[in-house]
Amino acid sequence: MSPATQAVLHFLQTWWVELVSGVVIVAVVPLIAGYVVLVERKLMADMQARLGPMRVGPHGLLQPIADAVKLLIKEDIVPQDADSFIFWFAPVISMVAALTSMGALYFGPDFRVAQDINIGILFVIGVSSLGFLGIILGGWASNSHYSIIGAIRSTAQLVSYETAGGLAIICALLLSGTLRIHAIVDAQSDHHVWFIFLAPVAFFTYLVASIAETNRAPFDLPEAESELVAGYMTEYSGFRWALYFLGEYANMIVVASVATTLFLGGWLRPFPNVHWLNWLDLLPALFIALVGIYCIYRAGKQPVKIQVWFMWAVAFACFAVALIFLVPWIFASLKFAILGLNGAFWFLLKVSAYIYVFMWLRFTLPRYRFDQLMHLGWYILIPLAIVNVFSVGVALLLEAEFGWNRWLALIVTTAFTLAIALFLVRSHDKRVAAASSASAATSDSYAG
Amino acid sequence: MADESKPSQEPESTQAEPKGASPAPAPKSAPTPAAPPAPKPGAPSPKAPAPLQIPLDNDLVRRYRARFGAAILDALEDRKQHYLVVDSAQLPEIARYSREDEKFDLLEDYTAVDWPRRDKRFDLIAILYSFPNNIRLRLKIPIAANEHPSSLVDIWPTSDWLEREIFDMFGIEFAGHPGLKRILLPDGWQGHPLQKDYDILQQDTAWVRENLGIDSGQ
Amino acid sequence: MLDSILFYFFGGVAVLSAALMVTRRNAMHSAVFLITTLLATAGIFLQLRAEFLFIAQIILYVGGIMVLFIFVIMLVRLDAPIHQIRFRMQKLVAVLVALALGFEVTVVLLLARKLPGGGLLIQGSAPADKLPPNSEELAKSLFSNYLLPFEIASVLLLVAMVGAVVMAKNRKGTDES
Amino acid sequence: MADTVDQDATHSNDTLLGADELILNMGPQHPSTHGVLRVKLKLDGERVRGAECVIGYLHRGVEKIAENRTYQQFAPYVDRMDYVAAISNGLGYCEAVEKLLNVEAPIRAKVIRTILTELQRIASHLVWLGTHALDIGALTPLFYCFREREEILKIFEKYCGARLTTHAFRIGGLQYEAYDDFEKDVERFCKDFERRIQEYVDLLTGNSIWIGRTRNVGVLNAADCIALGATGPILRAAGVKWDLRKAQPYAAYDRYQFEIPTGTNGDTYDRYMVRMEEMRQSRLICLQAIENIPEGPIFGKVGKVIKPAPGEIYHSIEAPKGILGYYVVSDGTVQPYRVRIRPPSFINLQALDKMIRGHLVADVVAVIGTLDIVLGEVDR
Repeated sequence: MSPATQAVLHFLQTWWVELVSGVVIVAVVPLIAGYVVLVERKLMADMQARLGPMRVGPHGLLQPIADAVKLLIKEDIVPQDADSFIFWFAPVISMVAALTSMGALYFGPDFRVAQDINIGILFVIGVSSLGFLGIILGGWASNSHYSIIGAIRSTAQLVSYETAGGLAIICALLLSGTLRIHAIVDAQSDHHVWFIFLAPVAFFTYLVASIAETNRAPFDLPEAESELVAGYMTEYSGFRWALYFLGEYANMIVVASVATTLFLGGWLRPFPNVHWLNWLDLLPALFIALVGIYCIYRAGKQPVKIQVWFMWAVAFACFAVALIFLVPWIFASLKFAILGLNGAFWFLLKVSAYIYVFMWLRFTLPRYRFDQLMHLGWYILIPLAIVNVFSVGVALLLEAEFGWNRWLALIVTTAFTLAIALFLVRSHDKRVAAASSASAATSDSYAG
Repeated sequence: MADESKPSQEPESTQAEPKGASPAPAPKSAPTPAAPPAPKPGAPSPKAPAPLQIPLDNDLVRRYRARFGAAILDALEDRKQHYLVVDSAQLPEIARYSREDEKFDLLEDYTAVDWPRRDKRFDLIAILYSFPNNIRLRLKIPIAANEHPSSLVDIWPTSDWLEREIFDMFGIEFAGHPGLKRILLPDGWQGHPLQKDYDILQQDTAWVRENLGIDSGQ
Repeated sequence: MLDSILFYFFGGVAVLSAALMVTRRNAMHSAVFLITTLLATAGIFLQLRAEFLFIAQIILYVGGIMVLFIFVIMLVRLDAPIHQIRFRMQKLVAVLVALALGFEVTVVLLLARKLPGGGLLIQGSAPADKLPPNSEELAKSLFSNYLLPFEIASVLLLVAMVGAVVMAKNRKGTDES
Repeated sequence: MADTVDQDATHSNDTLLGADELILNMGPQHPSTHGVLRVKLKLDGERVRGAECVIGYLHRGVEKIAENRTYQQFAPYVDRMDYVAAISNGLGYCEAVEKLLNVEAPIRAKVIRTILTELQRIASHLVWLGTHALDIGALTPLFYCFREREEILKIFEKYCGARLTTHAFRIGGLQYEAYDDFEKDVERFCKDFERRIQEYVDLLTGNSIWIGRTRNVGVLNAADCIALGATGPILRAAGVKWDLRKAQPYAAYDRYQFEIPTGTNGDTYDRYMVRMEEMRQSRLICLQAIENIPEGPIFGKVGKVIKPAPGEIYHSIEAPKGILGYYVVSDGTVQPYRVRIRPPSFINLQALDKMIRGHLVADVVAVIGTLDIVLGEVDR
C-alpha cells in the first residue's frame, strides 16, 4: 500500500470513535430536534385540552419528517435588497455553533465525540455563545425594520443572561475543581451528592439563564409573535428558517446536557454509591419494558390496521432494547457495560426532564416585556449569581481552613445568599412601585 | 311647535318618492310564530297613528327656559322620553350649562338626521346622560345645509370621533374641531352616504376605479 | 502528517480571509471575514494544545469584541462616509509602507536561516501532547507570580465599565428631559 | 381607510437625540389588532409618543341599509355588528322598536331573553380573556376559554339553530319556545363554570409576570373615562360603580340580585379583574333566572306589519363592551326613517391614544386587548 493510504488508515484507526460519533451527531441531532418539536406540540396540546398533531402517522409520530420535507420543498425567499451572502450564512452559523458545542459533551460514561478535552465545559459555553452571532447577522441581513429590532433585542438579552449563566457555572466548577466533563461527574460521585443539592441557588440561576439563552418561554421576546412578528426570523422561509429553528432546539439540548452534567450528576443513577439501592440499575430495562407493554395495550385500540402493526413494532423494539440493557447482567464478562448503558439512559432521562421544565414554563407563563426582562437580568440575576459565587467560595474556604463539614458550610452560605436574594427582590419591587406611582402621575410609564 | 307638525306631513312625502330601486316593503316577514294566540288576521291595522309628542313642562325645562329663553325652541316628550329643540347659535353655551350645572357629564351619543324637505335640513341629536341623577335628555339642534355648528370637543372630548363620523356621513362641518376628516370612508371618497339623496346603490365609482382598478363595486 | 495538513488549512484560511476582509466594500462582509480569521488562528492555538488560549480567543474575540464591531456597524449608518473616496493621496504612502515592511520581513527570514534548524523549527521542544495541561499551568502562574498585574488589569476594566455606564446614564438623562 | 396613500414605516421629524421619530404601522393585518384595525404609532425608540387609529376597513353602511329595510328585515343585520355578542345586539334593537311601538314583551320572553343575554356576555368575555392572554404571551388560557364558550354556543344552537349570528329575538317577544331541557343545560353549564373560572384565576391572577405586564398599563381614571365616553368594564375598572342593568333596568334584570364589580386605579389588571367578576355575576343571574321561568305567552301583541307612530326614541342596554344604544326615528311607514347605533367599541377605541402614551410597543398590544374592541362594531 502506498504511504498515503497507510497514513489515512492509521488516521482512521486512531480517530474512528470520534469520527463515527461526529457523523452521528450531525445526522441524528436534527432528527432528535424534530422529535423534540413534536413532543413539545403534543405536550402543549395535552395541557390545553386538545390532541395536537394526529394526522401524519399514528398519533402524529411522522409529523417531524413531514415538516422537514415541507420546509425543504418550500421556496427560499430572499428579501429584495438583502445582503445575500450573509443572509445565506447566518442560519448556518447558529446551527454549526449548536452542533460543535455538542462535540465536547458526554452522553454517557463513554458516549462522546471529543476525548475529554481539558477545557470541556468552557468549550461548550464558548462555542454555543457563537450562536447569537447567527442571530445578529440574520437580523441585519434581512434588511427589514422588524428583524433589526428583533436582532438587537435578542442580542442584548443573550449577552446579559450569558453572564448570569457563566457565573452560575463557576459555582459548580468551584465545587468540582476541574473543567473536564468526565472529572466533574466523577467528583459528584466521589462526594456522594449531586451539585444541585450543594449549590441550589446556582442551579436555579443557571435554569433561568439557560431559558433566556435559548430564547424560550417567558423570555421569548425576539420572536414574540404578537409584537414583532417573529423578530429576526421574519424574512426567513423554507430550509433556512428550519436551520434557525433546529439551531434553537439543538441549543436547548446542549444547555440541558450542560445542566445535567454540572448539577444533576450526569450519568450517575440516583444515590450512586448506596449499595442496597443497586436494584436501581435494573430500572432502565424495567422502564423500557413497561413502555413496550403500554404500546401493546394501545395496539388493540388503534382504528387503522397499519397503526396496529406499527404499535406492535414499537412494542417489539422496546422489548429488544430492554433485553440489550439486561444482557450485561446475564453474561458476567460484560459487567463493565452496565454502567455504560445505564449511564446513557440516566443522562437522557435527566436531559428530557430538564427540557420538560422548559416546555412546561412555555405553556403556562405569559411573556416578559423587554425592559422587565433586562431589569430581571441585571438587577436580580447577575448580582445574585455573583453573591452565590462568593458564598460558595467562602464555604469551600471554611471547609478547607477551619475544618467545617462541607454540608454545614454550604447550608450556611446558601442561607446567606437567599437572604441577599430576598433583599434584591424586595428592593426591585419597591423600585417598580416607585416608578409606577411616578408614572401614574406623569404619562411616561414604568421606566424600569 | 314647528317640530311637531312636520312629522305628520312627512310620511306622505317620503312615501311618495321611494325610488324603484329601494325594495318594496318586504314580502311577508318570518312565518307567524305558531305558539302565540293567533292574533285576528290583519290585526287592528293602525289607522293614521296619532302623534305622540306632547309638550313638556317640568322644572328642568323651566330652568333651561329661564336661562336661555328663546334659544330653547321647544320642549317635548315622546314616549316618556324628554327632548329639547334648541337653536344652534347658542349650542356651546347650552352644552356647557348642561354639563356644568345640570350635571349631564356623559355625552352618550351625538348624531344627525337628514330632513331634505325642511329649510333647516339637518337635525343634530345629542343624547346626554347624568350619572348623579341618572336621567337622560336629548337635545335636537336643527341646522341648515351649509351651516357650521361649533364643535363640542372641549366640553365633551368624546365628541371628537362622533363629530368626525357626522361629517363623514352627513357632510356637516364643525367649526373648531381639532382634526375634521373622514373617519370611516376613505379620504378621497365623494359624497356623504347617510344623506337621503345619496341613493343606496350609488357608488363613488371614481374612487373605486382609481384605487381598486375596477369600474364598479357592485 | 495530520498536524501539518491542519496547520496549512488553518493558516491558509486565516491569510485568505484576512485578505478578503481588507478588500471587501461592505463593512458587514469584512466583519464576517475578520471573524473567520480569528477562528482560524484559534484553530492553530488548539493545534498547539493551548486549549485555554483557543477558548479564550473564541469567547473574548469572537463572542465579545466582534459582537461589538457588528453592533457598531448595524447601529451607525455607514453608507454616508463610503461615498466620499478620499484615499487618492494615501495610495502612494501605502505602497511605501508596504515596501518597507516587506524588506524588513525578508531580512529577518534571511538572517534566521543561519540559526540552527533554519529558524523555523525549535529543537528539543516537548511534543505537543506531553505538555502539562495548560489551563492549570496558566492559572497557577496567573495567580501566583503575576497576581499583582492581574488585579491591576481587573481594576482597569472595572473603571472602564463604570465609565461607560456613567456616559450612558448622562445621555439617557438628556433624552428623558 | 381614512388615508390610503402612506409609506409603510416612514421617518418623520428628528427628535432631540437625532434618532428618528419612527412611524410604525401596526395592522391592518397585525395578529393582535383583533380585526382590521390599523394603528399608526409614533415611536421614539421603543416608547410610544402617540397613536392614530385608521378604521373603516369593515364599514358596511349598516345605518344606510336600515333606512331601506323594514323593522323585521333589519334585525339580522344587527347581529353582524358585534359578532362576538350578537344576542345582546338583538336584545337592544328589539327592545328599542318595542319601545317605539309602546308594546311590552311578555314576562316569559323577558326572562328567557335575560338568560341568553347573560350567557352571551360570558361568551364574549371568554373570547376577550383568551385573545388578551394570548397577546401577552400566555398560550394556554385561550383553549380553556374556548372550551367553555363551546358549551354556551351549543345551548344557543339548540335554542335557535345558529351559534354566532343567532337572530334569536323578534320584535315583540321570542320566535322559539325554550327547548325541553333548556334549564338543565344552563344549570349544568353554570355548575361546571364555577370550577372553570378557578382554572383561569390559578393561571393568571396571581402570576407575577401577568401582574408585571398589566399593572399600571393603559391607565384611564374615572374623569377621563366619562369625558371620553368610555363605558362598560373600562368605566367600572376606573372605580365608577355604575351599571345600566342596575341604573335603568330593562328586560328582566330588576328581578335578580347581582353585584357591580369595580376596580381602583383603572389599569389593565383592574379591567381584567372586573371582567372576571362580571362573568361570575352573570353566572349567578342565570342560576337565579332558571329557578323559575314564568309560564305564559312568548310573543306580545305585535302584528305582522310593524308601522310605529311617527316619532323617535333612544334605548340603550349594557352590552359586554359598554353601553349599546339605539336611536330610532319612525316616519309612520314600515321602514325606519333613521336608525343610529351607539357603538361602545368605537367610542372606547377613541381612548386608545390617551391610554398608551409613554408606554412601550409591547404594551400597545396589551392595551388594545384590554379595550376589548370588535371591529365589526367599530366600523358598522
